[in-house]
Amino acid sequence: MVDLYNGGILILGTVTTFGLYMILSGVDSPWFAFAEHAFVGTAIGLSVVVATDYLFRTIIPRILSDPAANWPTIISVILGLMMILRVHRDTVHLARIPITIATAAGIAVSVRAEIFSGIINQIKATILPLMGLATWWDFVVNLTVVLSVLFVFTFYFYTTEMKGPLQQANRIGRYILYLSFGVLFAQTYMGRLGLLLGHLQSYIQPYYPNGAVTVVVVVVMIVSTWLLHKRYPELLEKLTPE
Amino acid sequence: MSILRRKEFFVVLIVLISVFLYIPYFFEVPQAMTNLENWFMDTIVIIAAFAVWVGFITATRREVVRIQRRRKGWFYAVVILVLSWAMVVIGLGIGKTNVIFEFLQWAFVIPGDATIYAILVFYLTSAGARAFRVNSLESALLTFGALFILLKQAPLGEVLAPWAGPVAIYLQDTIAMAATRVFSVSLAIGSVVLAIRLMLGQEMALVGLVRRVASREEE
Amino acid sequence: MSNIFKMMAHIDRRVYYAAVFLLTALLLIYPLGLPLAISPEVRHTYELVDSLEPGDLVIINFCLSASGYAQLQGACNSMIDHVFQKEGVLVIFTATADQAPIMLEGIIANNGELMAGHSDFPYYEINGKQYGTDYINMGYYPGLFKWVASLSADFRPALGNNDWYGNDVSEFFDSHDITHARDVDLVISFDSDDGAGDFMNYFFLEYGTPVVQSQIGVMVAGAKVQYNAGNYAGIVPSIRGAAEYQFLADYPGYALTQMDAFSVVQFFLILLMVLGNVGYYGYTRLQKEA
Amino acid sequence: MVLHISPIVEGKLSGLIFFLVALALTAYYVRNKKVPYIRRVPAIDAIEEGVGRATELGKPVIASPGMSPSGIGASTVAGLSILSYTAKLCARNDLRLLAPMGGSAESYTTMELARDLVETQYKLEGKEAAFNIDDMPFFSGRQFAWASAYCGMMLREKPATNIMVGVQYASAVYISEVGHEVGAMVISGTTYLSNIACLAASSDYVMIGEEMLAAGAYLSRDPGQLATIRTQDIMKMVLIGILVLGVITLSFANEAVITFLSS
Repeated sequence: MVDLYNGGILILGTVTTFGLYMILSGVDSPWFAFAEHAFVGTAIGLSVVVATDYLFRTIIPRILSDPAANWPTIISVILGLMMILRVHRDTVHLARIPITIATAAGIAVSVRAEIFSGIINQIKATILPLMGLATWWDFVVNLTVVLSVLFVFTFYFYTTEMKGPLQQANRIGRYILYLSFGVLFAQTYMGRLGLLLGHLQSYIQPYYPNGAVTVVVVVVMIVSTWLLHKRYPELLEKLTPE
Repeated sequence: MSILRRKEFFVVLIVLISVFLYIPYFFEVPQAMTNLENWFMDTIVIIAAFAVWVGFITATRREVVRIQRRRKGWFYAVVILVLSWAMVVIGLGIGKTNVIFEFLQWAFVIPGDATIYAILVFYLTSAGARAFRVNSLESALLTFGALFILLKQAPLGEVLAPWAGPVAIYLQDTIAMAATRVFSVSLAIGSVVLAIRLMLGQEMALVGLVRRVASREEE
Repeated sequence: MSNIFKMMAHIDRRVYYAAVFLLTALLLIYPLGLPLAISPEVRHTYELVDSLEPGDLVIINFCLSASGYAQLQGACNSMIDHVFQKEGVLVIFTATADQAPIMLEGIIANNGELMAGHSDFPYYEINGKQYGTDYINMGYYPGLFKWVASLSADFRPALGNNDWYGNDVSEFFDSHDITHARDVDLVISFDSDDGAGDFMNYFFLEYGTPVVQSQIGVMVAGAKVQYNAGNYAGIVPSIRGAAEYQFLADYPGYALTQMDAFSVVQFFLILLMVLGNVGYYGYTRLQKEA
Repeated sequence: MVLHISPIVEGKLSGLIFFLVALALTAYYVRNKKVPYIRRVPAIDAIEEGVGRATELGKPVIASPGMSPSGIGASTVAGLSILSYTAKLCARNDLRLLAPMGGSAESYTTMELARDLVETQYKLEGKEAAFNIDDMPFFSGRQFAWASAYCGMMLREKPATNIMVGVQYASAVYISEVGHEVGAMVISGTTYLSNIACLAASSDYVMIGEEMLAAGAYLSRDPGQLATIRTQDIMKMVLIGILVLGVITLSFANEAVITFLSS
């Protein structure tokens, strides 16, 4: 028999999974509300535990090991605590300091590396030779990349009047963008489909007991929702969140 | 402590932080400055860890209000409160490898997250069926771009339509890659300019300061 | 005749949803076993991992939530199993997504067995590698790119001395003389958020450390740009890449069995595109002209 | 062969020059306050049309500055500017503005800012009483818990317009499709490239990547921000110049530009 721990996970997991899938039907159901709120609740708790655990596991031991040498980390913890002052109306302005540090330092740290990975290396990789190439296909590929980059770039000018050749280039850039959207849509579809397959697999295989339990739970959910809609509409009304 | 309410204090703070983070990155600097840079990077990680509690406290406050006022479906608020506090009490109190803590993750968090991500293939199917109407040059390009990639991606496609492969690779590795590249380059330029404007004290809205302080003085 | 076109142009959304559900469920239970071609990027990544030498230090980072894991399960298991087959290679597991630690435990339990005299995590042995001597699991760190930046600048303090279970693992670092970010020889990141991008910014650009990313479908286009520019040493794109890597590493299960459903449902979308257009030209345009 | 000038870290010279050029341009524009011409992004008209539609139908507007997974980045700032502008329009037309906050562990800071900015807009329109913080609830730090609560809110409130601009990943299409289901006009904008293709198919208006940053600046009408867009355009011209020069020289087997970019 399926033991309580895995059985519980299978049943509650099925309730959460198919409860949330009920949004597809467009029919409001208490199962969706329960699944949504159970997911939101546990998710909040997990984020808090995992972040706080980092503090106790890495930061507090570092301070305790040698408080004198690690006084800067103590200041960091004080700044972190000040963040929580945001919760109360009249200590809000004190929370402004950690918010400012987090914002300014966060942007500086990310931007200074992006100059290289996002701009310099990308332009360097687009500088491709158009002569002295091994095959004509290399020439076609290099030419397409260079021209596509130049045309799409014209699509990203916001302070120049779009007249004459710039307007033609802008239109070609727009067509290239739409072609790329088609390619990106298909890639995204591939990804999402992989998710559905991966997730459903754990509830369908092996057929017994997983598939069987899943089918039973889903039938119970559908029948109960149908009953609520048909026989007890006022109970359904009470069960749907505001 | 009225200085904490003045905008200039934060402008100076931002300029100092930016300078102390850009210079050590581009120039060889004495060890003291590198230590300060490392401290800033450590601090923003610690602040991020504490910021989680702000959300947790406000979420708890909101659910308690929902229960006190007996708003419709208030018992769902009880579900959120019970589960989030159970996770925190068990997770921090007993330990994050505790059986109940892991049970709640496997039962609610993981199926919830996986389901909603997976649900998108249904929405993409309906959006795709709706969007791929060939009624203009743009929608034709959109449709054929998607068609070739779908044929190449699916192993069945390689069997039934081998001709789609090379065309798809050409579209994917030259045109789509070029458009993606320009897209991320112009985005990176936007971020660089924003960071510089912040350093020059021009983006005070980032810390929600500008009008708020002004309007408070009017009161 | 025209109402057939009308029907084709206005199929109720829920018909699509039901069809996708049925196709997926059936083909997962009864896979057809269609052939699979290997793309050059995945082969190159496989060879890169295969070229690991004794003494190399690999960071395996999980920036992956449950939904991403459902898609990259094949890649996670086959790539980790492959790295752990490499003689003398050291591994540090880290996570920058808060859901990842519990799934990493699932992968370790799936690919390893409990070490002698131990009854619980983290003491698992995978392909002969022992916990604490050959590999350690440092668990979750908040802050995304901010933590990766501090890891690159100040390696040991950013990691701390306690692993995810609170054991002091400083002995692992000291015995293998791991002190600076330069000691890392390869970073593999399983991403549903851009973990590898952070490691590229702060490990590849700083020290030239090769970074490999296995990413979900949405991120494939962006990853190809970085791979083409040489910023990523290798990529394993989405479920298709996972199936290919599994095939190369002849690792059974997961992505390979999902390939048939993967094929047929994509053909279903192509069918919808055709039906939609036939319906459109047969009915809606006539409607407009009439 | 790579140029290396002593105090500058090796391999960082080209990036430093790029950074200094950007700094000089930005400082120049900040000082002399000349407001450059800026092209109007169609999606901004859509926001006004969307709020107008909500006024006619007497239904609320739902808007979000995205999930801000890495705190206040460029896209979140644009998302907040657009949320601010939407709040101003809603306050002016006495419309209820719903703004579901959350979506990532880092979105707590954004939540504070968003509430600040929206409250300030209601104050500036003299309608402080109309601001209701409960309409800006926090739906957890998880993308999909937030997304499903966002959709639950739309299913219940049936908004006329859904304006979702900022950093958002896979959940964007989910919210956009549910928006369609409740009959809302969907205006979206993201810098997450692969999502734009899906949003282009699924929503009525989509701001393509950096267009959103331009929209944020355009809406704020702030000379400094408009100068920013001008600075970015000039830097793109510089990059195009380097690119064309590089391709020409490399075609004649001269690697000067590549060497410069690698130093």
